[in-house]
Amino acid sequence: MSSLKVKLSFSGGVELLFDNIKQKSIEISSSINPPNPTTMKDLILWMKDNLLKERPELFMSGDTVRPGILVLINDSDWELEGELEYEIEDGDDIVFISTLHGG
Amino acid sequence: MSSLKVKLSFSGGVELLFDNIKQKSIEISSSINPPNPTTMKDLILWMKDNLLKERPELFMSGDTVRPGILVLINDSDWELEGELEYEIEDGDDIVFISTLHGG
Amino acid sequence: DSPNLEDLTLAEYMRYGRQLILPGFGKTGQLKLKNTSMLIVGAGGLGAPAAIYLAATGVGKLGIIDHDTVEKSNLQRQIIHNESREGISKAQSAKMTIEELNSLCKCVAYEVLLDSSNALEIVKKYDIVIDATDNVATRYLLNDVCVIAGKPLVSGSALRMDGQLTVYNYKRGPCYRCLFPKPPPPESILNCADGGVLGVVTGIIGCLQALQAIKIAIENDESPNNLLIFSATSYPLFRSMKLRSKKKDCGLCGEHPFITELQDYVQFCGSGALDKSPSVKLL
Amino acid sequence: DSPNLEDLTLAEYMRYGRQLILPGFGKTGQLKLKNTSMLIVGAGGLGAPAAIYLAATGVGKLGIIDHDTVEKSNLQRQIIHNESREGISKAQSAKMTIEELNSLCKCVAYEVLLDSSNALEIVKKYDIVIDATDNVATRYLLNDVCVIAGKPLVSGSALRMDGQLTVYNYKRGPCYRCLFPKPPPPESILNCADGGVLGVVTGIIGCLQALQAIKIAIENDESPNNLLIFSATSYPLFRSMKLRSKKKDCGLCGEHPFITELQDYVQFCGSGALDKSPSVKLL
Ligand SMILES: [Zn+2]
Ligand SMILES: [Zn+2]
Repeated sequence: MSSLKVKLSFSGGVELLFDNIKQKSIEISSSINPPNPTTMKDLILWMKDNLLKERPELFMSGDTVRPGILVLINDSDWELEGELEYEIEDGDDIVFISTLHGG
Repeated sequence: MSSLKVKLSFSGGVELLFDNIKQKSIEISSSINPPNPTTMKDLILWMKDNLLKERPELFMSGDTVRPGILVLINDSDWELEGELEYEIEDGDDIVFISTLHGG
Repeated sequence: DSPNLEDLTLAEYMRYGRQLILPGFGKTGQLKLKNTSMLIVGAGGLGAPAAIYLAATGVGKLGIIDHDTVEKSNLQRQIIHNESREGISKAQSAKMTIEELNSLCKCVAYEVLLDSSNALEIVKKYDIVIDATDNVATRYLLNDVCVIAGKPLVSGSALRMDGQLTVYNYKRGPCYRCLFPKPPPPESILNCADGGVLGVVTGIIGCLQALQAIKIAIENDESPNNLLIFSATSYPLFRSMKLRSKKKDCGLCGEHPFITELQDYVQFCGSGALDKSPSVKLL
Repeated sequence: DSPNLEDLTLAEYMRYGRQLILPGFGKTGQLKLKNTSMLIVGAGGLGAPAAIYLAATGVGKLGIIDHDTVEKSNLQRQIIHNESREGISKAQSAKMTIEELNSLCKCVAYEVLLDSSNALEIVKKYDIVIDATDNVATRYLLNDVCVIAGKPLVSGSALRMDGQLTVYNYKRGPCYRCLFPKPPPPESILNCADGGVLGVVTGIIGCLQALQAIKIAIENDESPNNLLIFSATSYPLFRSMKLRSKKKDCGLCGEHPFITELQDYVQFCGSGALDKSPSVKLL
């Protein structure tokens, strides 16, 4: 099984759940659940188990991200890419951004 | 001989010399001067002969761009990439930008 | 009071000369601005530069809503006010600055808290709405009222060193509910009073809101639906992200909407415009 | 007159509260701002928002240079002035607005045309210089004086719908001559009076200049040397371009400099600060 390099970015406050780190490069298996290719759903669970430092309910809700967090894959809204079903590719640039409300 | 796809962008006023077009995708030979690979120097001359609509002295000076125009190759200053000697690659994103002075 | 659709006055030719000679703007653009009305909700960090630049550039009518009064601690970023305005209404203070800058701009100050009872009546009088508020309940309210009244919503936000900018309900683009059908948990929300904000970050986002409103008014916006993300401490400073189109199953703007009137947004969000300090403030 | 390096006053704690609670800023950052002096060259479209936000955020001392007087046609973008200031010095008008906004900021107005005879004497009194000018001769002058005096130069420019932002002579980064050893041909240069400019574009770039100056003052800038390019009509709106380091063979800041004093910049560039309309204006 090969591994995938993925660049994760956290913005708008989500970084506070991940040790206040704004960018992190990770390597994950190309098939976290063999024989299926690794999807966004797998990645989010992997992040919860391996990276999350603070209260998981502020990152996840059910098997997806909580309301108010938007996921962007290679500079596009994940809704355009298949959301949880999107199959991660080597070199992907994935942003988790929390909406801001201040002014 | 193969061809190279290159994305050209013009900004800061340089676009006025190129029919007021801000972005243009071109295809050029991978070896404009066989057997040598196509370089930035070849590309600039090719642009002068094939794309330039207005007074060439406002784009070129000698065999390079005129003072006040900066060239950027894939989001980097061309000085970091070898300037005129840089060998064009398929998919390159090249920006010609004129410095602005207004305020 | 009725705007002259036909031509610019001599005073306008003199004042807006730098825009009249501008390719892609010119007299056509200037006349469109003159005949466009915009509503700025919030005369705080975002609303201040947005209102100033929209008035300066020649928007014919500006409405400004804010129920709050000017405090010294606002002046670190709310640059439409000044020390002499302490204690007076932010909406009135903003109107004073705008009238000093450009007496040709008709400015209406609303000293009210925008809520479900008054929002539709005010919003329907304007062509473009600028969300310069600071709380999630008012953001849902403004989204819903703009979809119901058919107005584009130029939404900005800023917190700490970060900012975001999106246009909702414009062309085929999404509304706020297409992206966020459910509100975030109240304990995940931080406001400027509790999270802090670098003043000039609101300046940058507020100016960009003014720009987007101008582009809509002069019908010069060919960009895809997008979210602009700013972070003062990142490189690059800005990233543009392509957003989904309007969602067919959006409860508000979709094909079979079930949200057809304004609701109780404080209850919906679990927090409101008047909550100055949520009890939990992790995010 | 001597700034208190030790602590903030109660008035400062109250006013700057939103920044004092800001991670990565806090009291340390606020004290650094208080003890930093900045010189803004030009109280026009770029200088207006830069001066306003720098004063609001708590910079201890601001110098503002402009030899010009306020005209109505400036008010489309130069939002530090207003209608009542018509005919008075732009430097004085800017100082008035700043003192109304933040009386804690010490503001010095210079009603002079910056040139080789006075530039070094003024610049050496400040820690950071902001180039908010509108002509190429003054840009070379400011670059040279900043290298000679050892000051970082936050350079912004705006024309039509476009803007650019760079920090010169900072850390290992280039100076303006490293990038542009020779001036552009005079007939290629367009200014705002002839090319036009959308007012809010100068607002966006001026705010970003204020941000970069703040980041230098609080020593929070880890970005590579870069040029930020803005275009109101492009998607994305912003692009960041990595720039070369300081050039070893730069005549001004290189290893063997041969430009060691200020020169005649009007002659060097073939045009000067007082040329309002170049005869040829293609670019
Ligand atoms: Zn919707
Ligand atoms: Zn140099």
